[in-house]
Amino acid sequence: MARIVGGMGTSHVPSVGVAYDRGKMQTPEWQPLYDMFLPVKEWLARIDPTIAIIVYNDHGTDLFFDKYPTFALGAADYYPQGDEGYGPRPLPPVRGDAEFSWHLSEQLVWNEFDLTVCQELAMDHGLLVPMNLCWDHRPDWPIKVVPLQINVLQHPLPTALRCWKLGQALRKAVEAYPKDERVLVIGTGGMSHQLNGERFGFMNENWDQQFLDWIEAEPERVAQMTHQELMEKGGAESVELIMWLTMRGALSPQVKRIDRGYYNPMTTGIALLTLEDAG
Amino acid sequence: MARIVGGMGTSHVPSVGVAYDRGKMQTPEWQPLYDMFLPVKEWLARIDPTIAIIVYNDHGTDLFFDKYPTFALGAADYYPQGDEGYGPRPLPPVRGDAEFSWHLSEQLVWNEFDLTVCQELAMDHGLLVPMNLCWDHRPDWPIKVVPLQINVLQHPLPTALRCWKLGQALRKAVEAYPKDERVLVIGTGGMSHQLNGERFGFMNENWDQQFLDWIEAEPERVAQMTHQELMEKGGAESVELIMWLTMRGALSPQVKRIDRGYYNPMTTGIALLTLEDAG
Amino acid sequence: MAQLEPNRPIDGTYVFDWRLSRKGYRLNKLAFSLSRAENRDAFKENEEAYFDRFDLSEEEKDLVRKRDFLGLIRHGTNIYMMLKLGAATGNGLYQMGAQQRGETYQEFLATRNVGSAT
Amino acid sequence: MAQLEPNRPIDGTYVFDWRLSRKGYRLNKLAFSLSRAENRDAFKENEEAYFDRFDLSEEEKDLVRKRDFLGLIRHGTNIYMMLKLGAATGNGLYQMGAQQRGETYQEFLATRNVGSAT
Ligand SMILES: [Fe+3]
Ligand SMILES: [Fe+3]
Repeated sequence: MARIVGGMGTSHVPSVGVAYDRGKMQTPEWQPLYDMFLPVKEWLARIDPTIAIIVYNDHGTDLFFDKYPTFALGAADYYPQGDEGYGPRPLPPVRGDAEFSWHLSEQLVWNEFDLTVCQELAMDHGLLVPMNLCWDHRPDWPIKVVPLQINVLQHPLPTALRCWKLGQALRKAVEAYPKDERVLVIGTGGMSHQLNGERFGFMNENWDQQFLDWIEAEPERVAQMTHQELMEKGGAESVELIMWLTMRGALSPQVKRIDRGYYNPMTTGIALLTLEDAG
Repeated sequence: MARIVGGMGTSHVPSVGVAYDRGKMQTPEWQPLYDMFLPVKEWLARIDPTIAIIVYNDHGTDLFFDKYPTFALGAADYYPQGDEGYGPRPLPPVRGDAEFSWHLSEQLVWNEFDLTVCQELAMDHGLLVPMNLCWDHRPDWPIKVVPLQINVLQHPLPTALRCWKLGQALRKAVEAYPKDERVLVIGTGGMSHQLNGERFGFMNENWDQQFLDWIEAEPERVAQMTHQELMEKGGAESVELIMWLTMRGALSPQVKRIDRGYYNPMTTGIALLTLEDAG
Repeated sequence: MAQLEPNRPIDGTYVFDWRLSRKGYRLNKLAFSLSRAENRDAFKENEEAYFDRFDLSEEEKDLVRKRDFLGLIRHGTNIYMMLKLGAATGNGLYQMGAQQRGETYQEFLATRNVGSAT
Repeated sequence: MAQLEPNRPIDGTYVFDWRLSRKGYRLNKLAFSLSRAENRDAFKENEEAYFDRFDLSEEEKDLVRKRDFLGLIRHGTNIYMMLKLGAATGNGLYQMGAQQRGETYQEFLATRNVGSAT
């Protein structure tokens, strides 16, 4: 039987991908982030997940506003990399597990989550940057991935509460899978940041730290927040934080915190939280 | 304030579109269908809807299995006609009401229905044939339309119960719209038919009549059925009937039946049911 | 609640679930492409060259070459996608249906209530 | 429950809701198209000709011509789509951000915790 072994919340900042590709993760600017993820790699080696469900969002890479899904689940054996405007990065395709994905889609759709199921889906920094921070892609990614895309671009977005419930349903769906898989759930996005308008560059570290407290110990408080409240506190683009709720909803009510980190060099709080499931 | 004035259930058989275009609706083969819709036109003139929400399904016309949505809502001011493999039919584009559609999308998404919102969506016989039977398209369609597409092609499909709940949420969403609109809800698809395999051509008139009884007076009985049960009783493609539940869920619990008809010339039970809302 | 019961198969029925959708993905992509007139023209002009756009296996090409509609369904072609393949090869729904039933077109029409309503 | 409060606007913030998405649809379509290398080439070669593919209004064309990123945002360009327009015109996120704030690039960098982490 498959089971969830842990959860991780982490931001997905595009410039980290650039620094990674250029071998600059140990320059003074990026060393704090590099160090933040050293214990994560040890933790991952210990809990040894076989599949990662990565809750992320597309950034105008594969999805367009002609047909914009609320929740899109990847159901393929591999996911190519999209082109974010600068040509592709030197990364292999992400490995999937179509059978596991389709199992999840059956459980979730029959449990009243109205997914868009994707047999073709191209990945962008929303998923790839967290992968870069967790795993080496050479010669190939060492883990299989299920991409779960959430609309955080075009309002109406799914509510924080809905994302939380999606996580809870995801846990049940994982536990109904007959094969022995050790599943890590990653929620990406945030923290405080705003990229549009005169308020560009807005950050709020106090709120980011509060969010990290709440998502660990009192996630229902975040689940009750509206998008308006999230944007006021953290900037328009910080609504991405609703994706952390899906991760947290998939974990046991009580969790054991392993690591927590925060670094905000430029326009976004780059956070990390790793949680072990109580089973 | 907008309100729902009535509901209609009807099949959407492609050959009816062909007969319509060729002016053959009054040949012996199609006269029974033509006659079935005469009182409908009188009824429509009486209740005078300003917008029709048409719950239909795409048949491989615009949507493909690369990214297949469970529920897709049109949010445009017009919807072009797709090409079903024979070139376009002589019909004008369907007129939409983007503002009303987007209102519905906000209400539904915030109420935990995970829509795919479509600013471009091409129509096929699933929506156009019911329109042909209700309205003359010359010189232009006399009504605005909100297309609501439901996955009945690629399992997992939304459950009958989920479609029923979608209808109930749709009613609330309509009633929250500030403008005075008189809304007709049409559920299309079915009745019994099967187009794949050695069981091609399967029909079950007894079940079709039973379904018509239940959808009017005991819709919860249909809402409890599984896709397996629906397919056993009515053929693989008769799962389209779940779309009638969205229409019925949007109406008042008690309804006044206006017309009911049934004709099964070839491979599908062609049914009609018109219901007036108790308000 | 589970909506399908794989242990209760329905005779002569191929439920288009994820297994079939995966299996037939390339065939469905080909069929879907035929909803564009220019693709239909290209297909009609040179079927073999058209196959190359979709990375079909030899078995899949053969199913199309033979207009083996039951075989196509069994291989995961979705019925609504197959309708476009029918349109491009001069096979309407009822012709494809008769073939799936193992009947001639006339035999099939004779089983209908109003066989002339085609 | 309503998630947005239009009566409580956030200063200097353009929430990408349906009104903006409708308004900016053509601009977003142009920007999205630039995720393909051949389209970027075509755009760079002849911007005016490229506009014609997207049925832009004269006002919309002008916003692109002037690289008026705040104007583009106000006109409904989604920030993530605009990043592709930035990439094709040599404007990174932080350049576009500085312009939206009404600052020079250097002024903007000076407001950051680690302005060299670009
Ligand atoms: Fe993001
Ligand atoms: Fe249909």
